[in-house]
Amino acid sequence: MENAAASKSQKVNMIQALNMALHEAMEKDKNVIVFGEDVADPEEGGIVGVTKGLSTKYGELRVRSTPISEQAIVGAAIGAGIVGMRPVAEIMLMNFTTVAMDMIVNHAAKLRFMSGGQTHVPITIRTATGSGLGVGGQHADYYEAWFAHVPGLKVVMPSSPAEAYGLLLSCIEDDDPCIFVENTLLYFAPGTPPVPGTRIPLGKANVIREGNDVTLICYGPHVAPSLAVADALSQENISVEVIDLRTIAPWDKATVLASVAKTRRAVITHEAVKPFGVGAEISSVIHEELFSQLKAPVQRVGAPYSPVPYSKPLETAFMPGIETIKAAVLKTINR
Amino acid sequence: MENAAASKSQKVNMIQALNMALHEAMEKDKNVIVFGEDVADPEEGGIVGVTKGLSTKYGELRVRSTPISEQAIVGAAIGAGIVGMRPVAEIMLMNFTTVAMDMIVNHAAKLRFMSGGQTHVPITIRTATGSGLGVGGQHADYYEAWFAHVPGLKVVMPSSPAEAYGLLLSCIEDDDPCIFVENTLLYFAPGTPPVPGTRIPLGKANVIREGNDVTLICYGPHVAPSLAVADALSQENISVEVIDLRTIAPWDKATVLASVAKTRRAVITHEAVKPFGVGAEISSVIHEELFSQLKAPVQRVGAPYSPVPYSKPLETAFMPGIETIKAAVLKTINR
Amino acid sequence: MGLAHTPDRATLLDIYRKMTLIKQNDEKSRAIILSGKIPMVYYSPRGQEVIPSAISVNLKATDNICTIYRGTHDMLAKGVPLKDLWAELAGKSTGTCKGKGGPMHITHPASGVLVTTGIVGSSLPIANGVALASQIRGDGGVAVAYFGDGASNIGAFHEALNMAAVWKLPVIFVCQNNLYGEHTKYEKTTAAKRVADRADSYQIPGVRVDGNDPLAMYDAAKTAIDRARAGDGPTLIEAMTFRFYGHVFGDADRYMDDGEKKAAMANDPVPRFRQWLIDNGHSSDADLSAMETAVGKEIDEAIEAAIAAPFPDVAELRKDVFAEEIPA
Amino acid sequence: MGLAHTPDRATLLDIYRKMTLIKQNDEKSRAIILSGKIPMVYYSPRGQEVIPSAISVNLKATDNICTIYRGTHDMLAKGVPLKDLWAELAGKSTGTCKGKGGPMHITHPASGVLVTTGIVGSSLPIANGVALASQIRGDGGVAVAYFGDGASNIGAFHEALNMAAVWKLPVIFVCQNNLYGEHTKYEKTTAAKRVADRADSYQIPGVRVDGNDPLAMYDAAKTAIDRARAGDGPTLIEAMTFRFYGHVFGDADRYMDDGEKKAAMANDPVPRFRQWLIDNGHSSDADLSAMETAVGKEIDEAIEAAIAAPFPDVAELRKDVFAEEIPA
Ligand SMILES: Cc1ncc(C[n+]2csc(CCOP(=O)(O)OP(=O)(O)O)c2C)c(N)n1
Ligand SMILES: Cc1ncc(C[n+]2csc(CCOP(=O)(O)OP(=O)(O)O)c2C)c(N)n1
Ligand SMILES: [Mg+2]
Ligand SMILES: [Mg+2]
Repeated sequence: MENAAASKSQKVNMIQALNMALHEAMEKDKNVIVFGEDVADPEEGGIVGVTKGLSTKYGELRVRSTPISEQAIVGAAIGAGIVGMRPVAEIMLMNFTTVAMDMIVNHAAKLRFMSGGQTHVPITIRTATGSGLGVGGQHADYYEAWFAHVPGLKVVMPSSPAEAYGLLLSCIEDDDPCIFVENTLLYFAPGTPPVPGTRIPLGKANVIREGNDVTLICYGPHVAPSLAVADALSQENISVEVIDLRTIAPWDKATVLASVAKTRRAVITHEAVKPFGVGAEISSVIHEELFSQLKAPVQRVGAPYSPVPYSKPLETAFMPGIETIKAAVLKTINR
Repeated sequence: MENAAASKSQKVNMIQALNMALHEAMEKDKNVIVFGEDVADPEEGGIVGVTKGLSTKYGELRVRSTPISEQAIVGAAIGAGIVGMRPVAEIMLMNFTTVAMDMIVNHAAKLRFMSGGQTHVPITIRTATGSGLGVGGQHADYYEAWFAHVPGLKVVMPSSPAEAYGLLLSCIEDDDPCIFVENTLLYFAPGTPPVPGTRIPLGKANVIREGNDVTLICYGPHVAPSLAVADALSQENISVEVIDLRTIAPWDKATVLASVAKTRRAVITHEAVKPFGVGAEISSVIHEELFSQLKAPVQRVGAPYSPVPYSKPLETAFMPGIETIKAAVLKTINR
Repeated sequence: MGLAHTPDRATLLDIYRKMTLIKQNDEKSRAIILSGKIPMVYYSPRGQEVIPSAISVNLKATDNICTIYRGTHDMLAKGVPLKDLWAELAGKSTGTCKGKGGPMHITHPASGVLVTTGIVGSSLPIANGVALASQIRGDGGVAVAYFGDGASNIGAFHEALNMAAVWKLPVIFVCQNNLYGEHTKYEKTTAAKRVADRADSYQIPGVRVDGNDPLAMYDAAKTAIDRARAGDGPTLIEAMTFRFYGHVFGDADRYMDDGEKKAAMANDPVPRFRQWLIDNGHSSDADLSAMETAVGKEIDEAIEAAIAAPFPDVAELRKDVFAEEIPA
Repeated sequence: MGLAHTPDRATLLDIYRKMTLIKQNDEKSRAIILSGKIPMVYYSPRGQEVIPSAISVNLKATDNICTIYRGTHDMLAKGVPLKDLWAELAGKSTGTCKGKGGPMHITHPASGVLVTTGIVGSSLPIANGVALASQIRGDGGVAVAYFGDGASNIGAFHEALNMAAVWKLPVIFVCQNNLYGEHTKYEKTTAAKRVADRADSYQIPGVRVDGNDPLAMYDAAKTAIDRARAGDGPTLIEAMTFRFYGHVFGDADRYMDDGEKKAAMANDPVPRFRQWLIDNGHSSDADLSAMETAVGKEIDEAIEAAIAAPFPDVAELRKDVFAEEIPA
């Protein structure tokens, strides 16, 4: 899969970019260790190959396939992290973080604070999710809003191979616990290769496209459709500024507010269920800070209030796409 | 503890009111079963006595003290619920729901949908939480925003003994999974006794106090301080309408929006951490629906972005109280 | 070792009918996926036919099972109608779950398939609850939890077995040990020689049985089910078997020794049992062939009907979230 | 049964010093709570003094423990300084955790107390990680996870023991079996006769030992720690003991048979060991009394200092959430 992508005009996909980042991190710092289900090479270096080659190169002491024991996986990361390692633990899919929530929320997130700064938990939890693959109700949920509601966790979601590379390295090198959320559809999309050595700072949003009429805030798999909406609307003389949040917690208020102060209109879009999602926080803050300058209420786009359905037409209707985002943008300018 | 409260001018506290509701539910429907850690009478009917007397009256077949196994507790509730029982499962504190999140989120919430309505999960999960008792970082968190973000779960938080009684009975009789969140400080506060047989409908908010200038939306432990703020501000000729949400998911948009359409100002307050909390959703919807009618941006009150601290002065500063709520209300009227 | 229970002729043929149904259904599943006519993520149970077949003949229609993503064999053995099943796999409104659940979440209470889960380990605690209801009602029902060897290392396994043991629940825990969890070998992740040995931690019977031997499997199942029905509590059965088509259909299976798979396939339990039935005078090649043809036809009809059936309306997204429909 | 290891005189006295420290610290804790001077939720370890005392004399300062809310004895035995501990209990800025953690979350890496947790079962998976780091670095360190009997029924216990066994981690799992989890008796919730028997599920050594007998406890601890340090993997130790003051200080203890508690208290391990030391010529009443007085004085000083110390500034709420301070 990856090789095909690589040969196609030098592009790499997100699997390859993540793999590059992990190789670089392990090479650079012997405290970086990697574990999770199937991640070592005898098990094919992960179910899609993100960790391929690591155990062969760095040994099965540092790279381990684990039992199916997510609490033990995250617990091992926390314990090793406290004593100075930089574990990168994989929870295969985001729905499986539900069996490890105690470790993530009660421990990883809090130990720095509860110890008064004596210990900290420099771990990265890689996980993946996303609709569109027909996997039904238990394999495609987005819980970034949960983690963002937990003080002490950093939540990061990359939108392209190069972004994935630069953000993952920053997470691994960060001294706090990071939840790094990969998208199962983006895994296979080819993109510009990362520049080796690049880091993308956490907590900083990326203004990918400048515009004057509306600010469109997005992250992860919603970045590409947001750019497509901006493209389409530019034909109609509507100038959309697109911001990739990159880090969802702590998110970059300064960049978002500066943009909306300019455009005076905003839309926030994500694939997660809309009610009580990330969009709610961002919309609230924009209203709180810029109320009198706004020309229209901030619009939110997200999946409807339903479990992820299986049947293809339902799944398609469930996933917010270009049309939904476009309609939300148009709503802010009364069209 | 309870007897003392009862003799004091006929008042009952929330422990007693919950106990009454459970007795009534078990008496009325033999499908109601109760289990959780220490809930049977040989173990004192729960650590604060909410389930006292149930096992003696209804037998240890229907009322069971469980192992410390929250996944098994919720799993047993789900399985029994699918085949027609109405289990009331206790997870002692809300932080311990983290070890049962898979059962709650991937199963209880979704089985009705994923089965196309062939099965449903009529269970009630009682849990408790709240700061103010000096228990530190792992025993006082509020996760109602997480559960509200999960389609298929009903989330309920009572504000007084009588409310607890009427809402708990409605949860038990409801055909969907309900997360019923009790507050550890409110447990001991005496209140008007419930009228036996009363039900308080789920999904309906309660306008506890009418007013014209600002709508103050609250629930659970923030209802009493909100009323206190309304009282105090009435002295300053500010008329505050206070709404007890009662049900957080699905929340009563109609009542909230009707009130804010009248007052044109709103504040939402809760004890949970403010960022990505319940207030964000409610604030967003009010802005979306009533933007042009609002005289000021909706304000949110919640705990700061920090784990719950231990030290008393920190804990006090952490818990949003009357002063914080009052300041938020005043902010909406530019004072 | 002598067997305590032996199935009569009708039961033997019933077991075989289930096995051929599962085997043929699997073959047709893989073919239809490759044809592109019904795309789906598919966890083949091929090679594991015996286990639920020999168990289900000991279950009543009112007994319930909770199974997993790799569970088509468990569902078919328990009696989920082919038409309803295939319509669900195709995501159609006529499916068991109106197309909303899909392959990983097949539910059919009428035939006792209460839960199909995609979360490793989660079938066990839920099966406990089903058994708990039977215990409280005294209705004599039993519940079966199916799961894999990999699941025996997750917390829910431990909590469920302990609770079932303490409460003497009428539940049977059936670990289908196919030697792998996704790409990882049993020994690399499991500190117990046998999953069955873990029963000792809960003072309940634990038996390892050749899950590809219908007679041994029948015996172990009947012993456990009788015991549960009699109120004597749970049993852990570890049924040894093998997956012929890797974790998920389409896997390259590079993590597996080629010989291992070849040997297992050479020892295919379905033709083996077929031959045994003939050799032991329970049936004839002609009779079995007729049965197989009938079964194959039934599957083909179900697939055709599924393809022809309508997709659900998008309004379904607002239904079955709660008892009450979500307002548009 | 003969013991493989016996402590020398200095070690015996060290064990006793830890025990008297824990006992006196508990007495003074209960008194200060009742006085209202330092209010706190307190889980008394009184009666369980021997366990961490006999273990800790086998640990280096660089070895680490992960313990639980009922863990003051574990902390003191491992060497957390009294002044830092008491200031934390009082919520003061001079506490181990600047007052931010409190009694349930005492942390003091300098003495090897890495985690104190309020979540049942969570000390085990984290201790694994600490041991994993030692294994990777080859630094010879070992980690100890303390937990209660009730914790042996939660999922994390199972996952942690299996992973530790598969990876041969240098970790010792110490179950302090005080016969109760909160108000519930061991037998009512635990399907195993002994927690130690559950080690078989992971093919690691499991020993039940009289946790109130310093010699037996020392022997079991040294065997397990030596084994872990040698790279031979984990051990599960079940140390039998009793809580003198119920689950949380203030409990009415109505769930307990009165005789049960009285009998345990009559068999108080601290005076018993004291007498044994004298009877066996390891020390004299006078010497031990002097030690006890010195220890008591140290505790009193720590309490006084804690009361006098300042509370943390509320700006602390914005610190230690992340490495970077949260903007005001
Ligand atoms: C909690 C959880 N973790 C991880 C996964 C991903 N996953 C799906 S199947 C599987 C392997 C399960 O192996 P086993 O239990 O042996 O069952 P088998 O597939 O072999 O039938 C894994 C790890 C999951 N579904 N749930
Ligand atoms: C996951 C979880 N569930 C429930 C609790 C509440 N709880 C605190 S201590 C305790 C009893 C623990 O018993 P045991 O493990 O025997 O330890 P002991 O207190 O006897 O030392 C319980 C149920 C908790 N802290 N964490
Ligand atoms: Mg398997
Ligand atoms: Mg105990």
